[in-house]
Amino acid sequence: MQGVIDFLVSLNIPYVNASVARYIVLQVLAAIVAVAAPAGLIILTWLERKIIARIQDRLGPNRAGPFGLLQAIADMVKMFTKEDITPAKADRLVYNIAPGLGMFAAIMAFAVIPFAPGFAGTQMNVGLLYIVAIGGLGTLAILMAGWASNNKYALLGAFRAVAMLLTYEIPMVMTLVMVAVVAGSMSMVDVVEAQSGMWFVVSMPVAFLIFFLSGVAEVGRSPFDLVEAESEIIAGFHTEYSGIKFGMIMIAEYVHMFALSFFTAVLFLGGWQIPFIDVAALPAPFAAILGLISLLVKVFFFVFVMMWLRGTLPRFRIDHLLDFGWKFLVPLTLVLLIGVAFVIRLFAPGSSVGIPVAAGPLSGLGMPGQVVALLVTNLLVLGLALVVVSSAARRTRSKALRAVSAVDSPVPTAGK
Amino acid sequence: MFMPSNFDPSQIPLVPIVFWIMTLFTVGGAIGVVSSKKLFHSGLYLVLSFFGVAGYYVLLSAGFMAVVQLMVYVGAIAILILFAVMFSRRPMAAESQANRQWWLGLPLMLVLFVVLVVTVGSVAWPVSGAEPTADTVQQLGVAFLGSYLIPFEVVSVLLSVALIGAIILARGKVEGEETN
Amino acid sequence: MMTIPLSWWLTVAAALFSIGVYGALTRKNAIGILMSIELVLNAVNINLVAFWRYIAPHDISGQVFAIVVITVAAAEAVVGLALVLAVFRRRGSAIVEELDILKQ
Amino acid sequence: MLKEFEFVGLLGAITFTIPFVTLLLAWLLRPKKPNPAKQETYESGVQTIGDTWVRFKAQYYIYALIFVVFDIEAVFLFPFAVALNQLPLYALVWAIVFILLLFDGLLYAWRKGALHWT
Repeated sequence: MQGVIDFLVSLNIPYVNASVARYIVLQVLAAIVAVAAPAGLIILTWLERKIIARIQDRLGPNRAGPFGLLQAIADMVKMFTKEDITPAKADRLVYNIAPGLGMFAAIMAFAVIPFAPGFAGTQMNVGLLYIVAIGGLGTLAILMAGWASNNKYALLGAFRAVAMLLTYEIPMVMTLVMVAVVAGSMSMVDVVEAQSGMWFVVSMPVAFLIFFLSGVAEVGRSPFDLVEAESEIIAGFHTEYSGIKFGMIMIAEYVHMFALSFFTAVLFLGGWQIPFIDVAALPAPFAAILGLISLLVKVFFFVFVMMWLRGTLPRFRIDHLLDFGWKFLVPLTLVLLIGVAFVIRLFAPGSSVGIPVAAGPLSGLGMPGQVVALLVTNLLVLGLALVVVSSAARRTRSKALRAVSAVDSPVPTAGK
Repeated sequence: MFMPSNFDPSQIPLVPIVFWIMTLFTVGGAIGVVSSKKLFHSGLYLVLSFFGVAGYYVLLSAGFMAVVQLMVYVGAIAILILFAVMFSRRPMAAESQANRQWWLGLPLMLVLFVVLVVTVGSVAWPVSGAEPTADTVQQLGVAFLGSYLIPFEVVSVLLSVALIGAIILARGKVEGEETN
Repeated sequence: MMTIPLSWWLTVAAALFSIGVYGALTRKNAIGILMSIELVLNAVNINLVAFWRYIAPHDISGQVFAIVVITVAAAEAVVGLALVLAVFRRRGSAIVEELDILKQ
Repeated sequence: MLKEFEFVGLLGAITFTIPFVTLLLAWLLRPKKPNPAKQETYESGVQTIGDTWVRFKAQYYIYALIFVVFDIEAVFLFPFAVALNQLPLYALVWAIVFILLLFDGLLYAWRKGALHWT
């Protein structure tokens, strides 16, 4: 980015000094992000339809344009030209604000992503929390939409959605804390740089899985799509929306999904890093292009995984879903967080800045030791959790069995 | 072009402009909270006000506070309040939300405001020109587990007590609960 | 950055505080009162962070206090709203003036 | 600090206009023929009965409540996470106590059946 700024300054355009050039570059980057994020929808919907069709042994869209590539554009035209019905009983203002707010929240999430070495809109040192904070706006938009529609299905859908979003936000935040612990910083740029030695997906596979799972739930996609379970509550919180406002809700959902893929790639798969190649050390234009391509490959991998999940898995039931979140993921992440913090502290180098702190007892083992220790911790915690869960399940099952047999034979069999 | 030759966009008074926009959000939202007739709208105005305060924190170089404001107030407390609003009866009834003493409250509020402003104006604040250090988050962490260790632990006790108390209160069983 | 004098922040906070107090005094519904109290706590936080920024930017205490205030506000909201719900269930109303069981 | 949020502001300004542009464009393009039947609340063709804005299950509220508490916990854990390498070992023990105290609250809710979906 600095290179582009220097180039602009070197052109000697009147008025363009270093600070103007910086603003221009930032503004252009912002414009690209703000337009590209929703425009990615065109590719995403096409991909989704094609992939789901493949899974279901169909062809998918194949009429509009070559391979149906223009299908999404046809859809957009349709959305724009459909009549937009506002229910007479709706709370008009809130009803109209909600889709816009959802879209705003989804696009704003892109602000903190480092796209390539040196190409990040901001190096904000609270980047990880920013993701969570902006996600909260999306939750609010869903609640507003469901409420303002004045429709029972919409309200019920909104309640379900919000309960689910809140439930899965906690494991997500806790995995973000783990990332911050290992990277020693909350800035996304620092997180990517901390992964130059080893991607976090290798050292913390369980944290990665939890993050991705709860992320899919946050986006509200299948198998966590009971937000809009068609067969149960029509379409959930956007039952009453039609025309472009429905389109905006859809755009928000896809942008959100896109953003989640970006976050997963940046936080756990090293962002723009490529294994065995030091991207940042390459000459500037190559570094930027190669970095961006590397990031996009990872992003589309996760997009594909999400579509795959949608094509294969049935929907959760709401009580199972909430139980899974509260009774499994939350305790698991808390225990895992304690373990990760402990390992990192043991391997921490000493510091003499401010209050002098002694090095951790294992700091001599260096980076490889830390990676192995983190991996072992992750697997141990997961193993422990599975043992606990399976024993609990066995207990419940045998209790249920006993209850059944007690009903079958009211007279208990005497003695052994 | 009307631009002077030494035009520098970094000289645009961006900070005051953002300040006034955020003031519009904060104070406007606050007035909405206390004057809106529908309780649900009050809750949404409250969100607007919180959002403005988050903007203030950014201007005050407290990025962490800004994000925490968004995350805790908008993402959690506002949702909780809106849930509670939905729980109460006739949340959308457009009836006056003010009680009988509102005419007393108004002058009281104005007097309070004037007194506060006069106080603010009469004190010579020992403003220091220093810039904050870059990484406030790290400082916060060191403070919480160093000189503020006891508040830190007390906070967790407070939170778990609040959680337990609130669950006991919210779970009081009542017949005829709708199960939808 | 320091183009805004400290007194502006304090004035805005004072305005927010006064509005919050007005709301707490005059709202009928208990949830409305809680919202107004949140406004008051936000005003306090603006003051704390402004003092931190302008008077002691190297001493993080201002932000520590502000975060503790946020925590207390959250605990207050959690318990307060649960209380409102409990009262609402028993008495079928969240209007404070109608809660006069002690008078009878 | 302000520099760090500049990009957020710029992006926010652009993003803020996008919904308005979209709505305006759609407003120009779409037909506008409202009628009472169209504007009825949609309930699969059945006339809607009663008020929508009724009381709902307390369970949703309890989840929101636990969520708020854990959200605050995260606010305290992030500075701890970032400062971990600047802290002595005993500070880690205190942080673990902090986490366990809140975990305790969750366990209580669990034992009392507050997490049980009825």
